[in-house]
Amino acid sequence: MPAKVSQKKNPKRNPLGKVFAGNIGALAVGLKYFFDPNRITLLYPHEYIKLNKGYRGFIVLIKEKCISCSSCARICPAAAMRMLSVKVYNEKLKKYMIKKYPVINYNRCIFCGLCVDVCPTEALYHVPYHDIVYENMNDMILSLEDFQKEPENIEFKEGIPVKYYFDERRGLVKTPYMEELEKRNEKEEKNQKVEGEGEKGAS
Amino acid sequence: MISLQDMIKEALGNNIIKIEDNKGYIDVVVPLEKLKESAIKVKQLGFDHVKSVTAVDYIQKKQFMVTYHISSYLNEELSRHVLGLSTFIDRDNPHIPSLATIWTSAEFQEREVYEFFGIIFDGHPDLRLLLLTPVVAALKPLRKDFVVKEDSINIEVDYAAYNATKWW
Amino acid sequence: MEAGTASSGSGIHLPGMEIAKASKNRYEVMIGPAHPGSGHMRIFVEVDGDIMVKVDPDIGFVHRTMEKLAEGREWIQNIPLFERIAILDACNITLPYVRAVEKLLGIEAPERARYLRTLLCEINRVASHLYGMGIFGVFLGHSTLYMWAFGDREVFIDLAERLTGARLTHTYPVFGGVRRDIPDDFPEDARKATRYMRKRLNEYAKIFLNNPNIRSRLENVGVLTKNQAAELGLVGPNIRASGIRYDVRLNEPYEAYGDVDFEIPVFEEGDSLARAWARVEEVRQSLNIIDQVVTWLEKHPRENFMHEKFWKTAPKLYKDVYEGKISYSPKYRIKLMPIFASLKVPPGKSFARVEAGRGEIVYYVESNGDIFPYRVRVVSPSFRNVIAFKYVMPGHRLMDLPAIYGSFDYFPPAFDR
Amino acid sequence: MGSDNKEKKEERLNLLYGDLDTVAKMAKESLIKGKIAKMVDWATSFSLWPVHLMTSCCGCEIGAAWGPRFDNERFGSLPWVSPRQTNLIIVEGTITKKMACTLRIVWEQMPYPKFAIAMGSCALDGGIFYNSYNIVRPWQVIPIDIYIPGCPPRPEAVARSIIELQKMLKNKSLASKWILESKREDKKYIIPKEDLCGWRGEKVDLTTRYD
Amino acid sequence: MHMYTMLPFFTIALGVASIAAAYYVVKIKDLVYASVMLDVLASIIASMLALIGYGIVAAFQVLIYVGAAVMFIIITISMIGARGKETKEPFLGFITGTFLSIAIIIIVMGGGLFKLYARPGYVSPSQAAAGLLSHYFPVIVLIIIAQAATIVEAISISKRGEKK
Amino acid sequence: MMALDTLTGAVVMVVSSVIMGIGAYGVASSRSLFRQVLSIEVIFNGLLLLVLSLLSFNAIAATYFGILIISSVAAEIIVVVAIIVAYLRSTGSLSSDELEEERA
Amino acid sequence: MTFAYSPLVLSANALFVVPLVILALLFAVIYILRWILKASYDIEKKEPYKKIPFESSNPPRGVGKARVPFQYFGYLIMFLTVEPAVVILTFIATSPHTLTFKSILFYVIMVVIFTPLLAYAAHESKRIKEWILG
Amino acid sequence: MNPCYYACYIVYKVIVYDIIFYPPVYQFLIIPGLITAIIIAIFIIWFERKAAAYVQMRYGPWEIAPKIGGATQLLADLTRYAMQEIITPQTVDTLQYLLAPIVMVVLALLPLEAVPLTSVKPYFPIPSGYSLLVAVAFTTLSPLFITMMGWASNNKFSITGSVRESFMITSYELISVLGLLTAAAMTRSYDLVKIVNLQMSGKWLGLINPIALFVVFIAVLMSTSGFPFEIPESESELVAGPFTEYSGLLYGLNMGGAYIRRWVFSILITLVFLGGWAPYRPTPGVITGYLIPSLIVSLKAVVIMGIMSFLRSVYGRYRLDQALGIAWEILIPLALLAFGIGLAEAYFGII
Ligand code: SF4
Ligand code: SF4
Ligand code: SF4
Repeated sequence: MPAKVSQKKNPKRNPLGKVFAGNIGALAVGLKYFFDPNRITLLYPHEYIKLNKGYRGFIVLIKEKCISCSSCARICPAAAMRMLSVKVYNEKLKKYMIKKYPVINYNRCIFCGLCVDVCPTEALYHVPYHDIVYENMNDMILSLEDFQKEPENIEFKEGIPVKYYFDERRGLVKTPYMEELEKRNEKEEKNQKVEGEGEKGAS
Repeated sequence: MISLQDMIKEALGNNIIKIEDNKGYIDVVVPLEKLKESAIKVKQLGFDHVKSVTAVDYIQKKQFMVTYHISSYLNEELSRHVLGLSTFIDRDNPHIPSLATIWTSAEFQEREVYEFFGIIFDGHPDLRLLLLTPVVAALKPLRKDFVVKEDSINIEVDYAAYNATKWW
Repeated sequence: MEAGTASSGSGIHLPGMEIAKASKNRYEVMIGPAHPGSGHMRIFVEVDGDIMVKVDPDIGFVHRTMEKLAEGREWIQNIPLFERIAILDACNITLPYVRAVEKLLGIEAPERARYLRTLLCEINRVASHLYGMGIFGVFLGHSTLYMWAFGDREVFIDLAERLTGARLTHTYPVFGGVRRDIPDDFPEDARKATRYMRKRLNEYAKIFLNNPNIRSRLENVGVLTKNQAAELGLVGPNIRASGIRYDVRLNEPYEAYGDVDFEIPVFEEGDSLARAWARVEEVRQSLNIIDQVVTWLEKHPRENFMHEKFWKTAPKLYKDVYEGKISYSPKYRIKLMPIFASLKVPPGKSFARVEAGRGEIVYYVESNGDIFPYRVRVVSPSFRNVIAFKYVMPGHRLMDLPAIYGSFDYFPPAFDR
Repeated sequence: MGSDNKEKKEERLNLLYGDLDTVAKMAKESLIKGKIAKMVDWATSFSLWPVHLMTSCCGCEIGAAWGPRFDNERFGSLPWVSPRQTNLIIVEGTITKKMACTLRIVWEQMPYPKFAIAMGSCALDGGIFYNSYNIVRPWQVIPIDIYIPGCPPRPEAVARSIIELQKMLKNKSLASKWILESKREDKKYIIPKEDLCGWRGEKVDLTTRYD
Repeated sequence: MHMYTMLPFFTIALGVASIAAAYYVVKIKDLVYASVMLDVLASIIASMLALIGYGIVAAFQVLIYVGAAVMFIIITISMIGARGKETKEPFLGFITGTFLSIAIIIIVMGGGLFKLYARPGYVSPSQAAAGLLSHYFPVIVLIIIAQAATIVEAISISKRGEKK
Repeated sequence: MMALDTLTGAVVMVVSSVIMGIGAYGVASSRSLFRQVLSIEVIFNGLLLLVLSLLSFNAIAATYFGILIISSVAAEIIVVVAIIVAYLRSTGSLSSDELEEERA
Repeated sequence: MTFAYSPLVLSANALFVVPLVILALLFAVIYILRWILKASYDIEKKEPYKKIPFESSNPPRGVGKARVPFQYFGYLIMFLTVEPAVVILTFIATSPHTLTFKSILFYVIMVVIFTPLLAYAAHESKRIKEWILG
Repeated sequence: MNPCYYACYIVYKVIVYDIIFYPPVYQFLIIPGLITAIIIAIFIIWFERKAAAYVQMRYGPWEIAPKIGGATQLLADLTRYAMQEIITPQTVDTLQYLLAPIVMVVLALLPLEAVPLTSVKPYFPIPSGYSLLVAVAFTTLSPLFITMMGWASNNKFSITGSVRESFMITSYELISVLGLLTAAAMTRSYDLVKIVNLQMSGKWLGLINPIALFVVFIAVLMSTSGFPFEIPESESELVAGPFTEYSGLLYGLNMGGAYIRRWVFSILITLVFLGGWAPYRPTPGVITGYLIPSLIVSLKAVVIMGIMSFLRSVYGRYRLDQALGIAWEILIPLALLAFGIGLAEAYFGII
């Protein structure tokens, strides 16, 4: 079915209706939302959105999987990823070899994910968070070691995770993300236990 | 029902140097002197606006190609097609008659081509710089002899000597 | 004011063509870059009293030289590059480039990919129209509309994020297909979102478009007749508000638009209000399309959203990735073959157009068989709309400037490229 | 002769202003200390008003960041129109050569104490446009306090940057120190190397008036 | 202390202020500020009127004269940009001014006119309105008509009309 | 009581005459039309004060007089300013010298 | 009551003394703040654009004090003519109840006279093309 | 009697009767005056932002004091303003530039000196039988200085803004004068005490003549650039109108200035149309005769300001000529009509 054209006109109103109905309608809608605010605000540092797995956040390298094929660096549109020559001790040949590994510069990275998608061995992956800020530009040029670590997740420390789901009446509605919270609680309990035992042991 | 190509052939007569059906549009090449005349004829056919004014720098041939991609809004039959009206001009002395007097919609685009390639549109009502500052426009950035350098993908240093500040 | 001669041939009259009478008390006001009423551009306005007599848009504050950079970048790297023209309409903006290159490569995306592209295009169109309406609201001092539009835009951004993994810069269509398939719970969410949005549009009309205050600002302001709009070569809802029946989706259906059922709203008046209404109606139609496309996607099997040529060469790992068996990988993501990193495109010229949110976007791509394009020419919708400022605004009052500006839904980075 | 006089005048002015500066500084020191300094820092941190300077496409996310879902007005920060009443500048992405001059002027026209955030990879190292001939890096034009990577960064990241700035303000008491010292001492004072749009040589005729 | 003992002191203070304001009206270079000073002068005059017993007139002075008439002048000047050469002839002006004021002072003081002033009794607004309505009805109607005529007159004078 | 009133009256009258003198100075010395209008207004203010203080024996009549004269002065200002605007429009200048030249 | 409560002193205090004191205080505060919070002289020298007028952050062109909108001058004229009439009307309306009929009569006369003229004036003022100065 | 006690008593008397509750000081500075006005302005601006946030599906200022909904937000803003540099650009006329906002604020408060806030005789700052006329007259003084601010700033946006402001003056002043003085037609008096006392029986003038109340309400919105008429400071083409060049505390004053004027008008509306301190009847004494009625009046005025603030979230802004047109074609006829109705009601003895 191809598209059709539908001829339309600006809705017309008689002057009296324009003044009264228009104003009253606008005020009524305003008042409705004033008394029944449909808030969708995320209280950011106290809550954070638990992003889906597919979110293209910061990138982490799994060094073991990397085969030094340079695809990621070649496809990177911002030249944010570059190959760094590293001397690696080869167990089999028992000698040092020069191997290339990618490093990333977040000053340039545009989080397009092309490098992750193109890597033939899935040596790169995204972590689903994207809210880190820096005071210094040099901190954003990662060394090979840093590139293998997941960046510190500050929001996790400060807030509880929430999820937004769609609702017909209210659009986006947020709820605490229970699974994540439970997981965290378990972890904390474990930690406490471990600490407690440690204390006991110490005493 | 005659095809568009025939229609244009008929209208422009022997002004045409070359006409070909490119991917997505019909390309008509006319000589520089006949550009304005053909433009008026094409406009009478019902092509009422310019979609894009493009120049391409063929640095080996020492030529610029200037293309006007034109189409129609008011004529629904023509609006399915895009016509490319091209002409070749000399690279050393880039002058071309302006079509902004025929299609108002070409006005800003010609200004843009002017600042990026240094092609001068004779008879343009208001030929000024549009996007660039004078300093940058002096480089004529879209010509092929102005090259921007891409960064290489390798850092050719040992890891021990890797220095973050050296990146830029 | 030599502009008077500009269209002597056409015989169509626009206020900006009038040669302004020399008046002693011209007053030049700059609606400049650091200014809420302008954003990323500067408008030199000469007012005589309260009437604008000469308007000269001075643009290029966001000119980031994309056409030049594209000549030094590989074919695939240009997709994220051109996306930055208008990141709020990312899929629509990159689609014609992808289509032009596909034409050169001689391939066409499989059906499922075409539907997926249509889906994202429409989501983006809704988001882009909502953005435009929000900004329009701010221009008229109506902050509530801004907030509402941006709040409801989040719904569609969230949809897009679930689909592609990024809020705005999706880089979704690639040559021969798309990068991801829809997640499992997507259709249900999308339907809820469209139902919600349809309800909200009525409230928008109540608080904004039918609000007598706003109506009086917009009615009979910035009127463009059919012929004038055609002469200026404007695009998108702006011409459809003037009564021109032109929409690339109608005249040259691409992707899945030939198969879905929708209407193209065309208004008669051609004033700012009609332009605003045209956008609202278009959002309605986009919601219809989203519903249909989602239903189609649900019914059809999940395969073949990459061109055969690439899909067949995929080794096992790629299927693992697609099925999400790797712990940190999302489901239904496909991997790009390393060939993408050094793709060579056969020589030739091609031309593609697509109806983006703000109007028609046109790419002209020329290749000489290298791994870089030889020349890429982009004409973005805002680029073709900006000329309207010069010719429509004169003759109006200074306070009409935001009303006209906003009604054209102009996005400066899209102009400057 | 004339230039001599000018120099002398300048010198005298310098002397005079130097004295006045020290006196003003003493007055400030006696006024702003202890509780009041803390109060100033607190107030400034909860009243970071970004000036409305849309430089590039990151502006979309700024819109979202002050929109209802991420509502940065919760932190007391309200986008404002005129630089004279603001104290924060968020560089939203690419700064082109044409825009650089504007950025600098906006920065100069803001009253002390003021802060800057660079948003988006374009504002850090050019991002995808790193080799473009028409862009400048904003940190070459104004001193930047906080950088946000991403293209565009998520609105949460913008919120995070404001939170970080608030923390910095409170921990390092930037605002009160700035008032005391009349300038930032922890940041280098930046004067753009390039003559951005001829703004240093340009002579502005402001004296003509109609009589 | 009876309150009216203070009357002359207030009068003197206000008088000095009003003379200063009048001086500035004539002297300040920028015409907008000069007319703002006229506004100040008129308000001081209003308070002097209130002081010598014409409260209602003072209120009218503030409402009509200060709030509207002088405002009108200020707005007009600030719109027109207050151009125009200002050739001063201070000598002529000085002679005229001194002559006028001395003449009036001589008439008033020498003729003993100043003795005429006696503090008027309190006039309540409704009493005054009643008088106006019952005795001067035609006069006020005439004034209204005159005002109305002024609209047409002023508009037809000051608009540009069809000619270019 | 009486003496105080007389003193007040004297002060008011002297002040008003001085104000009128200043106004006259302004009218005579300046050639700028708007300045002349302003000076005339100064004279008017002085006059109002003088007349009302002289009329104090009949408070109600003086009140009427004040109200009516203030209203009519407002009307007069409109007409004068309108004339000045018309004059400015035709000659492009605001100086009364040219007015005289035109007359001559 | 005390001396301060005598009507003349009360009004003098209310109209002059208290407002003037507040004015002076505010002015002093502003002036001192302006001086204290000034950036140091050498920074001001390096920031030449700080003290130029704001013009959307462009290098300024032209002057501010020039001729500006004149188009609505007609409304100004209407305002100044109607205001005295209206004030007289309200003044008349305070007459005692016995004279109400006469004041209504006056009101009617005024409305009758002013309505057509105001309509005319508003109509004229709306035709903004005729109000351009110069 | 203990002399020490006596001295204390005298000091107390002086402080209470000659300083705090001395009518000019009290009314200008304390209860409806400067201090209350600033507090109310702070509260109302916060409320305005908060109400807008409610309608706009978000929280508004919150993080600063989460427990009370961020109510201290404006304190932070004020402090921040006060501690920012006050830039005086080269081209301004410095003295006028500094003086204009201050004079504006002081003059804006002047009408409060003319109104009685109690029916107990000694507490009238300006004892007169035509206090309504005087108060209305004083309200016409302060807008002039907004115009002057723009002129002193010598900036294109400021001057255009100030000219717009002056046109707005022409449109609202007449309406507010006519609307407020309708009360005089209905009660046959300019005396506010009398007007309020007449309303003690529950016949509030606003209920008897709602058109007049409506008209004045709109005029106040116009005069203080409230939302449908936020034209002089319209940010989308004139950056901040007359206030563009102002920074630091001076801008704080300006921002407060509009709210202070709105506050003063609200007090006037309360007194004239909404029964003033009714149903409370003041009795002699500082607390019962002066403090309580002024508090009642303030409370009513706050409600009016809240309603005005709410409109921000529903309306955009009109064009200048539309606002003028509305004023002259709809509101002034309405105001005249309201006046006629008032006269008729007085004639038929409804009041
Ligand atoms: S995400 Fe994109 S920009 Fe970033 S490193 Fe990967 S390819 Fe480069
Ligand atoms: S593409 Fe993957 S395997 Fe190849 S170099 Fe990059 S990270 Fe290593
Ligand atoms: S960082 Fe990305 S989104 Fe931001 S301005 Fe640059 S290209 Fe645009």
